[in-house]
Amino acid sequence: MNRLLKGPARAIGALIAGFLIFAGLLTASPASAADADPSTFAYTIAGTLQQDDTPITGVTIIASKDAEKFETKSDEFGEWTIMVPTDGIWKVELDTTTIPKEFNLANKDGAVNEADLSQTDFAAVLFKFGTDVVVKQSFTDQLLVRVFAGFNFGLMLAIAAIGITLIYGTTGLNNFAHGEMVTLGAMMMWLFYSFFQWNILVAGLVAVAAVTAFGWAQDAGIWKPLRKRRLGLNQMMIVSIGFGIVARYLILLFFAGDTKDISGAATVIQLGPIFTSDVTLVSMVISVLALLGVAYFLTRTRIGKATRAVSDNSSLAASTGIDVERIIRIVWVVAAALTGLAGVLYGLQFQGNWSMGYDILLLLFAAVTLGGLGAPLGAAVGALIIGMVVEVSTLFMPSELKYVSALLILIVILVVRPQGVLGKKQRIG
Amino acid sequence: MANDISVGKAEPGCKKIDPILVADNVTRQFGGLTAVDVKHVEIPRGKITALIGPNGAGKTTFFNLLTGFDKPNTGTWTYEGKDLAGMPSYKVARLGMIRTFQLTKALSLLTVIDNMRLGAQGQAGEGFFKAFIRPLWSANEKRITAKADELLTRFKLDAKREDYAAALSGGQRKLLEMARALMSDPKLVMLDEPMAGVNPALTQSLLEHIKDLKNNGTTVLFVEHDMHMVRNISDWVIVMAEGKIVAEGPPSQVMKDQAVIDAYLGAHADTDLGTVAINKIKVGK
Amino acid sequence: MDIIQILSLALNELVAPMTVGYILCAIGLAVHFGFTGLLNFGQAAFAALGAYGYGYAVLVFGWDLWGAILFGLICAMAFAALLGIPTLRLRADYLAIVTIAASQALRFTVGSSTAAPITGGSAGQSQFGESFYALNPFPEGEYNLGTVTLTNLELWMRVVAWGLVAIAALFVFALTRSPWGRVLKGIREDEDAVRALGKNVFAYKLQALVIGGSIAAFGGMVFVMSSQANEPTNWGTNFTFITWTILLLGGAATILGPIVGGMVFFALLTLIESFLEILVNAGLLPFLLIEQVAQIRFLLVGLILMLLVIFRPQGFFGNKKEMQFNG
Amino acid sequence: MASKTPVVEAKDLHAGYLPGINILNGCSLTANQGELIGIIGPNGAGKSTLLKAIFGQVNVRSGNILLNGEDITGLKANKLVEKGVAFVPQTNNVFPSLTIEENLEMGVFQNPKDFKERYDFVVSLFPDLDKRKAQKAGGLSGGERQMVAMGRALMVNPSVLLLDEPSAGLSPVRQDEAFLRVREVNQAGVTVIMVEQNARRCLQICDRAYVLDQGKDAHTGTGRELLTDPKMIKLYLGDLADQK
Repeated sequence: MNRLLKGPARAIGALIAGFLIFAGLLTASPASAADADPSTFAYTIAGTLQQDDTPITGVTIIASKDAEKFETKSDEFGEWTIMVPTDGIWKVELDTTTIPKEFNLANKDGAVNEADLSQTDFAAVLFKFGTDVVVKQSFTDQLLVRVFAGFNFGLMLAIAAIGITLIYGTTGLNNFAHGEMVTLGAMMMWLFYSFFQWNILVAGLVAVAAVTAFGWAQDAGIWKPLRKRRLGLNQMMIVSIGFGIVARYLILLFFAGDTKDISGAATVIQLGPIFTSDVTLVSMVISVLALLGVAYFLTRTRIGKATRAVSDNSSLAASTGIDVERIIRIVWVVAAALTGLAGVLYGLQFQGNWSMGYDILLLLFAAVTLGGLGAPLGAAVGALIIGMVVEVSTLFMPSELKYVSALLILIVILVVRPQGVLGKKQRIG
Repeated sequence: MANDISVGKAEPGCKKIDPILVADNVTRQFGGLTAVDVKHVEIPRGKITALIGPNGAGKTTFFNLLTGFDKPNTGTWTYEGKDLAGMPSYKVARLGMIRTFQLTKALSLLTVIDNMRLGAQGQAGEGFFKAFIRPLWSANEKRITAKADELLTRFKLDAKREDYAAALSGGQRKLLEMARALMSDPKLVMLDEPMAGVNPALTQSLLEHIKDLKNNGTTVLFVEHDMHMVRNISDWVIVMAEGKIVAEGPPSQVMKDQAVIDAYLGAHADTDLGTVAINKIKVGK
Repeated sequence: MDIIQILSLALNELVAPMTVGYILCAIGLAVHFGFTGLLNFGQAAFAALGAYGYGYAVLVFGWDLWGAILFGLICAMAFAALLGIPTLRLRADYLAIVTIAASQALRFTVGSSTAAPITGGSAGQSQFGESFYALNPFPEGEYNLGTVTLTNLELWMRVVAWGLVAIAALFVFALTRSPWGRVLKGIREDEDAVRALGKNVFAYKLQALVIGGSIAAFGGMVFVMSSQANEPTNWGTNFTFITWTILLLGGAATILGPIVGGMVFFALLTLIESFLEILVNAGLLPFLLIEQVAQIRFLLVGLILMLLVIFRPQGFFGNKKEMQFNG
Repeated sequence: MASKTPVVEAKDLHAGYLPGINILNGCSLTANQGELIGIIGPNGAGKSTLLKAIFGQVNVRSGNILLNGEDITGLKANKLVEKGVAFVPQTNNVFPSLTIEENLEMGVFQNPKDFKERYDFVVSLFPDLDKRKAQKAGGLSGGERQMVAMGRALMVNPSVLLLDEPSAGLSPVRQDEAFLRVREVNQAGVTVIMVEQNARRCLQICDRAYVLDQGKDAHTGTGRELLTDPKMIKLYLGDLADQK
């Protein structure tokens, strides 16, 4: 047992040492604890009140959620900002009695609006004034916007999901600590790009490299010793749950609980009805390239083929002369790199916080299950479908429930077709 | 050749004088491979029937189908005149058709005596609500325990009564599994390779137990590789090869059957591959 | 803060209603996992449904205590059946993914503003305990229990909570010692063997899921009753993971395990937290902020869970051999 | 072609899977350079176990195994492959999601430089593999899989090829093809040790055979001798056949 303890003990020792060094560096960063002073609140709702380019001054705007209420007045430029302490959906309301007589709301119910802070720490809220010139977006346009968002989200899920499925395929482990690699990727990007202000490319590469090293260390310190011990797969799964919790709260300790704005300066680009940014478009291209790279790796390179061989039948692979442990190590490194990349891209587009990876973990499982467990390219397709479902479902149901639809899909698939929609039925017995 | 089991000549699919189990047209495919393709077979009541055949002949798959552990692509079968097709395995067992497994399924972290008790049928205490009211089941539990102890003694496992089943040797687990199957007084016992992995010292006692079963009026159907055993105790032998039944009859007769010898020694083609020039036989795709 | 204070805090945690809530959930999980082998990672959902069902019956139907308890119980049982009927045929690890997904889906749903008219949305429910506290037999005043001082209502809450633990433990004890429990253990070892002996394995697994879920429903009610606040954030996956840690700490296939495991777990957490706070306040841990100490508790949950599964899967009380994982 | 130089020698092996239960009880075998050795015997006699023991997949409790005089008892599979021993398991012997070409490539994983040369050699033996090289092995029939499996094993240019029941699950015609293939491979200079259930066919093609019974080598002789030996039938069917 002592000998077996060594691996994990070394890893934990290293973690603690890293923690000490790192924490000294970051003591300046504030903890998440809510303060009474609104200027320290982490979330912002803002907007501008105008009618035909004329600013409307002195209107009272009230943001409320549950029992909490904050208000402000629009300034001489019609601009207003409210800081609020928590995330979620805030109700934003104009006090209509404070609107000057010469201005009128475009629409009677137009004084009440919503700010969705469940995914971001900043929301802009518009109130229309003047004659009712509201161009209601057509359903097709809305659908297009959602499909685009779904494709983008799905691409990011895909590169993370491929990591899960590669690990599952070669080792049989359902890795519940996978989301933390996404989080780590985003946090590293924040550290190098937003905090240290490095060049975006360098910061991204270093962030991905850091997560890759983390994946390598994880396998060397935890999973390989446990495989050697012949720990059962269900036990391994519970260990990964425990490890995920440890990693998640270490990240919380290092980086605190506030939302990290990683995006920097993005330029808005309009494509028909779709508003997007240069960052998003480049991210999508990078995701596609990464997916193509994985496909190339798996089908064209010797190691990639050996990876598939180990997934197919690891004992046959061993008797063919393939060093299975070496392949598994490579898989961990590749999976961590991809997942870290997903985290970096996710962070750049949607910002990040300490639990972001865990929040999408079940979506990743849904994607992997949909594609057939252990089938990497199936997982990519599954992820695109899940991303699409999550986004498009908001056309038909409240956006706060968008993950629920994906989880229900996961449950239904496991029940109806456990081999996945794209997977082949396995011979039983 | 005349016998007292079949109606007329012993041949694949022949009618039995008193069948307990009758199967028709049972097939099971895995992918493109047909693992089982049994046109018609009858198992004689009160006899010991051996199901033999080379590796991959489909014997265990056929067992799984008959007992509801696997679903066939086609086929019907009746046990005591009751249609069993599509019936879940636990219901099959309740009808008195109890099976054992090739790889023993002793419930390792239950004691030997609890393993035995689990084999009993009709224990009211296994119902959720009645479980709370001890008087409803304690008398029955006593009766079951007494029966279990008797069987354990018979199978020479009484010394292990309180041990976890995990602590038994491979052969002892086989014995335990068989003894457990007998707890419900089954009418038909189906044993999947009862001798596999059993220490030779124990085989004789296993054989005696199987013979005892017959003497007590139980029908036995077993899958076995060990031909010594088959010869020793079976009244009837059914031979499977490539999923089909290729021969059946009394053991002395079946063992001389050319089809059986071929099934074991190899295909019946007359060409001697040792002398064929390699390029003569064209190998198709 | 001195040592006496810390110890009394820890002692208080030992018997606190929150501890009891987790203990009840862990007893339910012992039925699921310890005795039947079901990998349920959605225990939070069962507890949440107990709490929400109770709160809804009181706040919306205006029912009295007993009716509300029954309603909470029925909600959890219905969820167990809904979840169990399609999923109990799945492989053990699939069941884990389905249960965790279902519990998350449930939490998102009850916490949404869409469901707010029924569940109170993200604010949850509050002030639903009147009929419970009305039954309090203890005269008003303060009660000194060793180093811990409780109000009469706090005392009442604890007495009821521990009464429930006693009942649940006896209930599970009776069940597992019965032939019914024997079938469950058989299923844990090998489903097919039990099937071949004529037992309806599916029905037993479903019963086990419902029973364990019902005990968890009581756990959920106890959990929210002392503060009379039921918020959706209570029922995240951390709730489930803490329950697992408690169970594995004590011993999965035991009755005393979840109880002692829960007490030790929370006492230990409090002790560690307090000591860390002392160290931080004394300036000995310059890299830690005092607010971060609370986060360390979850870190410890994860660490304990990992180490237990690797090095001592049988926990405090488990038989050396009785607790192994399948697969 | 076959010489008297021993390549593989197994001496007095005791081995088994479960603690306390030996499947092999003192089993010995010698394969000389260039020989085609058959291992036959009734089901459960320990034939596959003997092969797996040689390939280090079963725990050998006593006795040892020599390869060209060097002790290889207990060596890991990838080490054995390096030393020129290749093994074709009875079932699950191809990578179903890999194409035929990729399956062959895996055979030469340790020495990718040799791929071209070995590939040409293997497809000269099995021309069909080249014609269908882009097809996934999972979609092949049993006989085709057997061919892929054998081809994959030959990619390493093995000096010894261990075959576990190459005819298992094949129809009689396909079985005959498989046996001819084995003979061809052997004639290409590879020492082959083959476990077979189809005893007659096996004896027809092999130089020498060992008959196993209850974990021991009960009998040995050339294929021809055994083929005509009445004891053979007895070993397979017990002494039942004699009984009236």
